[in-house]
Amino acid sequence: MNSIVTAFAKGIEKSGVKPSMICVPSDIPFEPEVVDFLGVDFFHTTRGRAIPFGTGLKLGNPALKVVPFIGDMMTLGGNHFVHGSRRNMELLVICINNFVYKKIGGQSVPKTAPAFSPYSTFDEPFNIPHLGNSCGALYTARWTALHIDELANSIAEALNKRGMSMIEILAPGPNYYTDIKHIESNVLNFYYENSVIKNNEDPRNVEITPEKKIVVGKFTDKERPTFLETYNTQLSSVLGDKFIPYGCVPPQNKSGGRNGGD
Amino acid sequence: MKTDPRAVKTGVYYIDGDVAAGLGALAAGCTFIGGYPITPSTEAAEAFARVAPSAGAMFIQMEDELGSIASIIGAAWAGVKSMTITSGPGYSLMMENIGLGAMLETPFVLLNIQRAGPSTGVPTKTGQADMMQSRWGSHGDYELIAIAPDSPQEMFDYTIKAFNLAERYRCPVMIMSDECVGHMTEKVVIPRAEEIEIEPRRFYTGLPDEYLPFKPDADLVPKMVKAGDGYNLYITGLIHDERGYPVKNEEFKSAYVRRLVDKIRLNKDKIIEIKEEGISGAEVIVVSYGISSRVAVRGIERAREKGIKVGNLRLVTVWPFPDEKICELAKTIKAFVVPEINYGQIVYEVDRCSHGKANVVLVPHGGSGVHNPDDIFDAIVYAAKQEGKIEGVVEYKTKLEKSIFGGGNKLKK
Amino acid sequence: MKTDPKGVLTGLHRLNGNHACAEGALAAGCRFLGGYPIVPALEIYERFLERAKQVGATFIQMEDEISALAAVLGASWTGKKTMTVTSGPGMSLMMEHLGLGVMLETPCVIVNIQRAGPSIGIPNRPSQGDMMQVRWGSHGDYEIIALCPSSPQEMFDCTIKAFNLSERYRIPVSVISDEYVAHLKEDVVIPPAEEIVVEPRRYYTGSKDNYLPFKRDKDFVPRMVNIGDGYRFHVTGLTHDDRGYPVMNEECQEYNVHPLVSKIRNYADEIIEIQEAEIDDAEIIIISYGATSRAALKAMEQARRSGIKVGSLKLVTVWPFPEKRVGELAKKVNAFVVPEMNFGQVVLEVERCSYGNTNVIFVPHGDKGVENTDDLLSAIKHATQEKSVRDGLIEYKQARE
Amino acid sequence: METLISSKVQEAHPEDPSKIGCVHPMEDVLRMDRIPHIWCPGCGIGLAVTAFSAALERANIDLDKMSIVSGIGCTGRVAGYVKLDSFHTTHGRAIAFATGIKVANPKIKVVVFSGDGDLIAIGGNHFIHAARRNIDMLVICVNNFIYAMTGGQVAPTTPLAAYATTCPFGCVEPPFNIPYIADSSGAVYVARWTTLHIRRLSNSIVEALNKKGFSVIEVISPCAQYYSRINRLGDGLDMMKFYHNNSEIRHGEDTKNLDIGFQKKIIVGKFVDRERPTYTERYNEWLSELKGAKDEPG
Repeated sequence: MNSIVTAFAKGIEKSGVKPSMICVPSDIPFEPEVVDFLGVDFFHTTRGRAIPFGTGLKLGNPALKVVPFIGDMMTLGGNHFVHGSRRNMELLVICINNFVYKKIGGQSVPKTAPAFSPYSTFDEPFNIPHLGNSCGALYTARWTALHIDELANSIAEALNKRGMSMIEILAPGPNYYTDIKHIESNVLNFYYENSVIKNNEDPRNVEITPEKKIVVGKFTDKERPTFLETYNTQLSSVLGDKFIPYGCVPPQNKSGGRNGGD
Repeated sequence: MKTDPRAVKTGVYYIDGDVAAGLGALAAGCTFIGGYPITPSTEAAEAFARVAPSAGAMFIQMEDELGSIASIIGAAWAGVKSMTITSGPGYSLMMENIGLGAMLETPFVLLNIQRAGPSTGVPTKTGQADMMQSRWGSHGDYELIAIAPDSPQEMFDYTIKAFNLAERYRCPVMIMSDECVGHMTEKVVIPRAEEIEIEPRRFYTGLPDEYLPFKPDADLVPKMVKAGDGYNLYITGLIHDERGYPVKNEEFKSAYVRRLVDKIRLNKDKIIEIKEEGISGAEVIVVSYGISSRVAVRGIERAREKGIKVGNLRLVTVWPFPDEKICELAKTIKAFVVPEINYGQIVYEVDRCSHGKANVVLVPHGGSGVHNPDDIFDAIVYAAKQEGKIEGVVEYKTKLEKSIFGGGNKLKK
Repeated sequence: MKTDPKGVLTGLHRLNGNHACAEGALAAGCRFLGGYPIVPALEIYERFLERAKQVGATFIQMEDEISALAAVLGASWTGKKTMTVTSGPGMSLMMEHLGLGVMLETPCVIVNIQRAGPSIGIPNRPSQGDMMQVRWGSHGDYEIIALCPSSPQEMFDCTIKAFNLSERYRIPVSVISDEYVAHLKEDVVIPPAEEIVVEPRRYYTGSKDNYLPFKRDKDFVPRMVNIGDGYRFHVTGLTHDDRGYPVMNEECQEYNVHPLVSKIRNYADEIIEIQEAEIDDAEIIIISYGATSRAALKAMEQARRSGIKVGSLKLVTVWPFPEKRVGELAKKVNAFVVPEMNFGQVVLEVERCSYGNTNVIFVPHGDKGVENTDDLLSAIKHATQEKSVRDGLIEYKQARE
Repeated sequence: METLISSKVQEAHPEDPSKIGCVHPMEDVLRMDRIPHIWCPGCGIGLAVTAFSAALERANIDLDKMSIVSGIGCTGRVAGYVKLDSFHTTHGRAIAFATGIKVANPKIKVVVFSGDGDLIAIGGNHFIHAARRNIDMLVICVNNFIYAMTGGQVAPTTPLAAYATTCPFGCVEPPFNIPYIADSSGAVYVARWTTLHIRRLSNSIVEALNKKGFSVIEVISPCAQYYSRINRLGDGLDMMKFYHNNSEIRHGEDTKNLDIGFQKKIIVGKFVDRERPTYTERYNEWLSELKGAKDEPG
């Protein structure tokens, strides 16, 4: 988790986005110190609901940059992910995936997850970048907790992307229903030996299976009007002058606040 | 504070309760509704969707009810007034996030147009069986406010009131209406914007560095800021301290959750609104809410013609429940008669608060329709005749029940 | 009916409450667990999955709690005994399907290991904040059965009992425990399989053409068949008639839903199990359930030693609530003391059923540890000083350091 | 207890099929005592049911060992009219309910028959997860581009700029490409037909019924009462004419090219047909790995 935070902080810095404009709805409980360090607004929501919570934040104040952190690997929140992608809601979804096969690349690896991690041992995982891409997400990438620089670049890039972006991070991260003690220490070593960078790979081919090495990289980067852009275009074409475009004027800052003067 | 004139469609209308609620939300300054279609509440969403674009507001149809409620909590933290609209089954799905709303002390309004249940039940017909759910449906301890309007005009007025209460006490407010009121078409008068008083959000105005998101004022309600204003918020659904940071010690849990419940319990007198008529000198009082209160009037009138002194007590705010009021009245009367479109929910509260001082007669109705006023009349007559004390809720056997399950005793315990 | 011996691990074991619950389920013949992992109920999954391979049970981890209960209801119609396990937040998500289970009259067991709430609360601390939720949490009218074990042995027994009640009344039954009991390790005696009586499913045995899925017996409980037995039946969550076909009118609503309520209310006496101790001469009775009854019994003994006549009424079934018994006792005693790990839930029922005949003192419990009796003892002392019956609850305020 | 039903209940539902006075050729698989059905004139769901019934007769499957599960909505009522062990469940949860049936008793053949709003909007999560797990079931998704039962709200399949009651000024969200999402989440059989292609649809259902794994068939269907009326597209027959003129059969087309625009070309056909181990197979493998011997599932 620490390495992801580092990458996130670097990414924010590189992107030029002001940290105070970033909101992180998450179903993983961050440490307060981490949030303090990042300087973002943090919302720990119910399991799986970070994306709709983020949708509300974004539509409530379209000036915000919303970065939902998903720790449940699309189990509870899968539906919100596919619908967010379809709408092209302006969110950067960071999906922490701590699933590792018992055997990958012909090599035996300690079972990282007990039977009750988000996937049980006899379950197969999603190919999350492919799922996101098929539903309409603009930007899909996957990195492991080792690829900090690449991850930071990806985050910086995706933060400035207009539309739904998704970065999957393979990490032995604390998942809030698995105990940290289950996570064996040599997972990082395993990532090192078993991952291969292939940028622009067709997301179809990046599934994680026991036979193949884990493909990481930036897979897709498309352009498409965002939800609010489509909304404003469609409604002004139908309603004309009667329509008040949504989110174009930043809402009045009644509470004062630290950014009040900007 | 006055409301935004763009959002008020001043005039006299002939509309149904759902539409009135949609227009009421807009008039109250609500600029974000996340919803999911469910009979019989869709008209409210449709009405809002029609008027929203020309008032700078947004309606988004989310993928499900879980998403709807999560999105409106998010929107509330982004600084706007938000609402969702649903009915029984959708309401059940929202339970987890209602707890989140209570925990994060998020002001929002939830409109539940009740239908006959359980499960899918009868989607197009009325019921009042979600009343206890609105109080107890989410896990853990919390308190919230529930309002039961009984006409389209009230749907408009009380939607505005609901937003005001939500902002005032920073808690979710439920509008527990029902299909009859939702689909009833009546005259609705929408006043001019200057006449609509709305409660502003309790924004923090002090020094940014001294802001503590969950530090309560004297009335136990903390002040809010908006996301993105540079306060570096840490907001969690875990039990947290004044800074919002999670804590894991039990003593703090008690203190925190105690404040969550006390901010409603101790401000109860300011929140509760009841309408009473003919109470003084009454021997029987009919306690009702929502559509049942309109049906009850007919039964009460008939009983009065017969010379029975009947009082009419209507709960406008059902939660928090007016414990003391009922307790006082119980000492002066023979019995309460409680007509509800369910098999006994609020009647248990009446029973509890009457402390054995007055008899309590339930006139049940399974839903999918409203009471036959004759049943209410009969129950009043029965209650007035009864001399001794009867322990527990007396369940009146309605004509409908007798016609289906056979005659038998008029009353059953 | 006797149970399948494969699932019974006869002998004396040292188990925590969660493991005892899994053993109870297997002993009762449960062969399908659908769930979604949540603290503090994890060990039940682990135990069940570990034992699944020995007894030929099926396990599925669904994508969320909503689908977990849906899958359990579906599986129940194949003829298996089924269960799901969760905690507060999961329970909230299950609320819609609790209603479906009631409407389809599907037997299954829902184990809720309560944790501190609301919302995410504190995942690994005990609480009893979901007591009213289990009764009222789904929309529409229904009645439910909820059992509240207070020790690992009771977790075992109550789980079996829950399966039996669910088959008998064709209703989802909740075992509503808490984190303290779930993680408490104690001796559990598992009897030989012959001694475990399990309620058989109420199967329909008549001819195939005459089967009506919701034709009720005299006790309002209809009979079931399995999917795949060739009955070609239809069931729906809509208000339905005997055939299971939807009918959208007032009469059918009454015809369908009133029995759902009556089948529990009218048989409450058969369902209710309470344990009384030292009631006969008691002036003060502690009414408790679940983990708090451990403190209650201790407090009772301590108070007796200091000369106060205290009795204990322990609710094993919290729902349906033992209205009659509490009403009777209210006339005899000076006060009820009700400790709960919440801010007042079941105590409201106690208040209701005492009809102004006795004082009801509510003790928010658990701050000083679940088995700590300080607050209870001082509440009892307080109760002895109370001369008249007051209106409403008396809430005991803890002295804060 | 029967006599206790008031006369009104009985009147509302004539129980005697002879009153209707006809013997339907598909009487064997339809509940004739529930006919007439609730669907509006011009609706395509009946055609989908006809194709399904025809397929059942040809699929060579023991109908007693078959179960059909529906959610809520117009198509959700299908379970009530098909004479199998049928379940009408809650909104969006048909697949989850069916998963329970299938996993608990793998001998049962399970079909989920529901609408787009039910399966893809609120039930989207169960859809993608059941596909990921490869639960052996057939999902027939009738897509009429709108929530019809509740009166014409926008659905996640409503084409951009089409009108709906909650989008009174045109839909602002791009629709799902259902075959693509089914494919990407792991379905083994994916096809799409319109209600015009009733014979091909029926063949497809037969094929999918005999396929092991998660199969999805999308059926594009007219909603004359809401979608067509709100968007002024004429009645059911006009929609059928539209399908006739604008649909193109392209078997094996890459699923990413299957988007449907407002009154644009509809590509139909069978797109995916592959093999993957099902959930039950993997579960059994896991059991035998641990136990050293294959166990009878469930």
